[in-house]
Amino acid sequence: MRRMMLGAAVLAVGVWGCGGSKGNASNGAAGNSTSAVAQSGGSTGPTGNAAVSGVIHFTGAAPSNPKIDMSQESACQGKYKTPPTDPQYVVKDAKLGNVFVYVDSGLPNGAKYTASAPTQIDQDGCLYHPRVFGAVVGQDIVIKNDDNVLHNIKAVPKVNRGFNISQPSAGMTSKRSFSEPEVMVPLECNVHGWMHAYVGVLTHPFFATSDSTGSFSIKNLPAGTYTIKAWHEKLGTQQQTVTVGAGETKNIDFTFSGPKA
Amino acid sequence: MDKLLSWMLPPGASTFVGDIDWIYYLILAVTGIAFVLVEVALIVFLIRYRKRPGRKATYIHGSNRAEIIWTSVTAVVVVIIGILSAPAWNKIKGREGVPPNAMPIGIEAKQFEWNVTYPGPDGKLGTADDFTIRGQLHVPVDRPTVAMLTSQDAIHSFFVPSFRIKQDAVPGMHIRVWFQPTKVGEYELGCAELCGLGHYRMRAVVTVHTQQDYDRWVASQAHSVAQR
Amino acid sequence: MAHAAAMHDDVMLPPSSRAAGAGVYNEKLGMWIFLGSEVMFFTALIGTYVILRFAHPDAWIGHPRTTPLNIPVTAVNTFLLICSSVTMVKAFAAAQDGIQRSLRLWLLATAMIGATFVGVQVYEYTHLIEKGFVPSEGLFGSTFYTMTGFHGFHVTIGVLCMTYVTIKAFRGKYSQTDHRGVEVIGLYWHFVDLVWIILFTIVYLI
Amino acid sequence: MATTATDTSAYTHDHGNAHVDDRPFIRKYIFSTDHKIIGIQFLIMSLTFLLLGGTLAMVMRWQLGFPGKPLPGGTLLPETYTNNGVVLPEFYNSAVTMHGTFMVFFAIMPLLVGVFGNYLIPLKIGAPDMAFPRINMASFWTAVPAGLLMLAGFFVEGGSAAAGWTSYAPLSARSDLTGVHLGQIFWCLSLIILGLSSIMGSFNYITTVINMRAPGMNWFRLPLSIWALFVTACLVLLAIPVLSGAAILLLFDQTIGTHFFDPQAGGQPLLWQHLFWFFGHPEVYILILPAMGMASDIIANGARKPIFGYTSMVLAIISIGFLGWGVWGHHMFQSGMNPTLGTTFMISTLLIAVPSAIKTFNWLGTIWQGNITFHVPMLHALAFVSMFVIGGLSGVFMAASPFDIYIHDTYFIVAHLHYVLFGGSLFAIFAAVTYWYPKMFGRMMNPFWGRVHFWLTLVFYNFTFFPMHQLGLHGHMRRIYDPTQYAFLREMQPVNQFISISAFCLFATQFLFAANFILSWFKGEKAPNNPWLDNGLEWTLPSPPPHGNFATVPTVYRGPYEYSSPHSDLDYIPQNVPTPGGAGAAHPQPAGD
Repeated sequence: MRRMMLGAAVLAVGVWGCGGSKGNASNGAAGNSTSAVAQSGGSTGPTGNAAVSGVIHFTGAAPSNPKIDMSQESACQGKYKTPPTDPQYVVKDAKLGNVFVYVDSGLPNGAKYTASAPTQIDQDGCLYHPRVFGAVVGQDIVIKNDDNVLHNIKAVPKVNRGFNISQPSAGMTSKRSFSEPEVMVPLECNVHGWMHAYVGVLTHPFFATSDSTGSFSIKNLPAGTYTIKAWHEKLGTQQQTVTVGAGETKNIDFTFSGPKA
Repeated sequence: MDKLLSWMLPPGASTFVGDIDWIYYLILAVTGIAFVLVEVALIVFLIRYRKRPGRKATYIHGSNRAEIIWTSVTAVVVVIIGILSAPAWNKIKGREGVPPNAMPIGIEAKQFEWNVTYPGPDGKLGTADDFTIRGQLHVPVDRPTVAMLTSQDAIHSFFVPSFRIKQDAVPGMHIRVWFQPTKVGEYELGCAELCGLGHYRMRAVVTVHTQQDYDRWVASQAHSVAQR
Repeated sequence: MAHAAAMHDDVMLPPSSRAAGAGVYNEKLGMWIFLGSEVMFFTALIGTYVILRFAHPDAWIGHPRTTPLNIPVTAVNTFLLICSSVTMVKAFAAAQDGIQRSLRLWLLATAMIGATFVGVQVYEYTHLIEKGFVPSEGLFGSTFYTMTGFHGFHVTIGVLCMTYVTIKAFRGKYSQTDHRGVEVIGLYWHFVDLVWIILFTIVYLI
Repeated sequence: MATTATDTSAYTHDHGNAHVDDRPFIRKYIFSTDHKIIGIQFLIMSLTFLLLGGTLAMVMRWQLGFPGKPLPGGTLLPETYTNNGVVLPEFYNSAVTMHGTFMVFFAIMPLLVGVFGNYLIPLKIGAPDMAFPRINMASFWTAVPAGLLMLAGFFVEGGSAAAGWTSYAPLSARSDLTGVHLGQIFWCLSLIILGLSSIMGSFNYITTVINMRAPGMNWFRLPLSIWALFVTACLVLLAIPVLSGAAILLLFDQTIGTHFFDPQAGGQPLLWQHLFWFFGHPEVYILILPAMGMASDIIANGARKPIFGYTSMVLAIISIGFLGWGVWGHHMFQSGMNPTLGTTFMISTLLIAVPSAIKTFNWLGTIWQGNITFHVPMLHALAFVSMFVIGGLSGVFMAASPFDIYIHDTYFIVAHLHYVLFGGSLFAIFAAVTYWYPKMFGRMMNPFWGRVHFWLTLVFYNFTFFPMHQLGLHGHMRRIYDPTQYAFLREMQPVNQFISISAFCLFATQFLFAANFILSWFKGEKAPNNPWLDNGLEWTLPSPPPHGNFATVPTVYRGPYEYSSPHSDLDYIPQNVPTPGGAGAAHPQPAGD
């Protein structure tokens, strides 16, 4: 009885903590189509008014995402009406979400960018939101726990110094940053083995993550010729070259095909 | 309150309770007697031989007889405890101790989860119908289960207090640990070896089913696994 | 400590004629005890090597035929170190006989040979690392560098102390009656030599 | 007190101003080669670490008693330690690790071996100093940077070591598993450096005891404290290099990419445990033998009676020294090592209980028919016996390997080890510090506050650690940050809270000791040469003894425990007095009574 009451209490706190407003909690797709930095302009370094935008297409049958057994984590399970799945593939109308699109090369030599505003990743319903995002070297990444359970956040980079911290209670935030460019740095939670997120660390703010409709947009680019790369956690990386003039917006699309069965 | 400060072991639910608990009570009795004897002697001596004016302590340097007596009595008592304990140890942990009819499961510990692999309806590990479940250990009652215990990263320790069983899970090693539950119900499995930030939460639920329920559970799980 | 020495002059006669102590002067006794500690240190390293090698013979597969080690060079080096023990013995004998000239020469020879040994080891390391055989290269690399490295470190310390003793000898600080420094450094030197013979056998030859 | 001073001078030679000490301050007190100063330096260092380790214990107890409640003052700590004042698991694991490390390596071990080894050995054997005074000084000045390095872990990115004081690999070897990188490296480096310090100290002690005993001080006239320190020094000498070797291997795993303990590349996690506990079990006896020795001295003095069974006490110390090497496997019953070894280690472990039992019975024999003076050191020494009995008996439970399956890594172990290390070692340290304080500083500690501190400590100590047995019997695991995560532990939470509150009281009580220690240094009553009417050679010297100790080398005529001898009118005869005789003196009263 006591245990049940405690469970209910945890549940209540959990619901209160997330405000019940996260309608799209189950698919975990990035809500914003551009990085916070590029949009807010909270960065230094040469920028312009050119833009690159487009859509990520997906061909083939969308693989089903694995179900997550949250039965041992009632505080998280309570946030879902349908059984949660691990959003490895965010596919809707043959468009692919959670693809990290970024400028790989072509920026003026010696250009240095820093971000003044932090970017944020939430742990809500025992999943990361966003799952795929970018950060500028040195930019603070605010890590927030919206679940009233322990999460640990372990970064397993190859180039950067990793970290492994814990957030035992709801509402807790921590700040971390990476000092070297690295695409992508995986983040994971070891309390909940299914939780994965990926952060692309770049020297500049010209990156975006495709939203649930597959579209992305990289704004404030100086005029120039760029190699644009698109990365997906399961489907690898593609690249295209694009030239944009001042004030121009170029459209480029990428097409990923599903894994062969 | 009497439960909080009890010298009784909490109720158990495996055959090891019978093998282990009496050793505890035996040692409790032996050490209890020794404890009372020593502490009472100490207090009595302290009161009786406290300093009084004009008295002098007895000038003696010892007694070989006393030394021989208490050395040999202590040695005999501890050796007897050892001899009485050895069979239970061999039964529980000995390499030959695992009953041949035990149901095999695989337990892989990782920071900070217990992943249990069940043999599926065919009762054999390493076949296609195996399935793995996180954080839940389901076993049938009154039947030995043998777990092949290993770890992915740090050292963890498989500890089910109600079963009186504990075994470290060591990366790179596959250690067999067996137990036979005797009561249907839900128990807790914890990690007993410091393994990192989430050590305190490396918990799983142990559910002991009747054989029928267990088979039904296996069938339902195997079904949903096949569906994926 | 001058007054401490003075104190011993007016020692009261003990009630029993039995003198305290081990009959050995402090520095020598201390060195023997210290070597006991060193034995345990190398035992830990060698024990680790033996355990890992028995547990994972596969990590040593092909050894010694395909070994990256240059055994002939190290064999010569081993011979050098044994020679330095001989020169050490000669130096001590010279000290006992009070022959200052040969004491100095033998000490100098010992220090030089020791330095050569370290030099050859450095040469060996650089070649092995060029070949890609680094400490992180499997269990064999790990144990090899740890064991030979710590031995090399001990020889280096030995060479430094030997140099110090040699300089003192050149300044005529050792006499026929008091040459404790020579004897104590000799003990250490022979120990380090002995350890090398064991290491060479189990790491290079077996 | 003035009359006492005259009385106790019955056996004391007046040394006058035999030594004119004109060393500059820095040579006298900082880089001193005088074993007494070095002992006092170790005392100050290790009491500081004792306080630090205790503070960390309070952090742990707060979290365990009141999980999720903000630690008082916790908001002052950096955000990597606390969240709105609530202790984070990172900090808790650090506290667990550093509490153990500080207490074992930087508090209890230096308190027993560093302080009293240094201070007592030359004085009690009648030597002017250690055999190698400069190496002795180096030993202290190596221990200091080791301690600072260990402490530095708290101030670097990732925090201090967090893999437990036993640093089980691979958790300690792979920084990704803990999030601690530099802290873990500092832990290894610090212990390697401290190892050098310990080895320098120990071969010094051994040489000194073998070679520098005063005429007549043969082996069986040595006080038991010296016997214990001698055997301890042998254990340190032989055990510490094994730890150093293991720590070096671990350091290489952390830094240069070797894989001694990482199974992913063929390493063996159990190898670390074997190396660690091969050192670790002798270490356990390093932490208790000197306590036993000093308590023996004090108990014989307090009982005014020769120690009961001197020879068997010595043999027990020696046999513990030998048997201690063959029992390390009992720390690894559940580790997955060959179970056949389990039985062997069980028997050897049970047998090592015998010498401890012999010692206990001999202490009882000593107070039997004594004439017991309850001075403060005696109270602590008696508490030592009484608490050590509990710690020793609870050890039998875990020695029996089948029952160890259940209680291994539970609070039963925590209770056991604290009964040995706190109830045993620390009570003996309190006894020894109060006993030799007058000799060290020339002043008496306040006996009233000493008694208050003793009784409060005894009560709160038992309130703190005794219920831990029950927690352990209930299956409460060690080193868990929040026990309320488990349903079966939630019902034990009142016990955890009771323990925590007792622990806070216990901690607070120690400030009485600290205050008494510091204030007495400046304001304490001037100490006579021999306040406790002890037979040891150090009590024939002025308090504090001059540099170089003895103006004339003393000659020893008898053992150190000749109390209440019928050959003397007094109830004691110092070891250096040729013919027993009352010299017409009345029975002097021990101080502090």
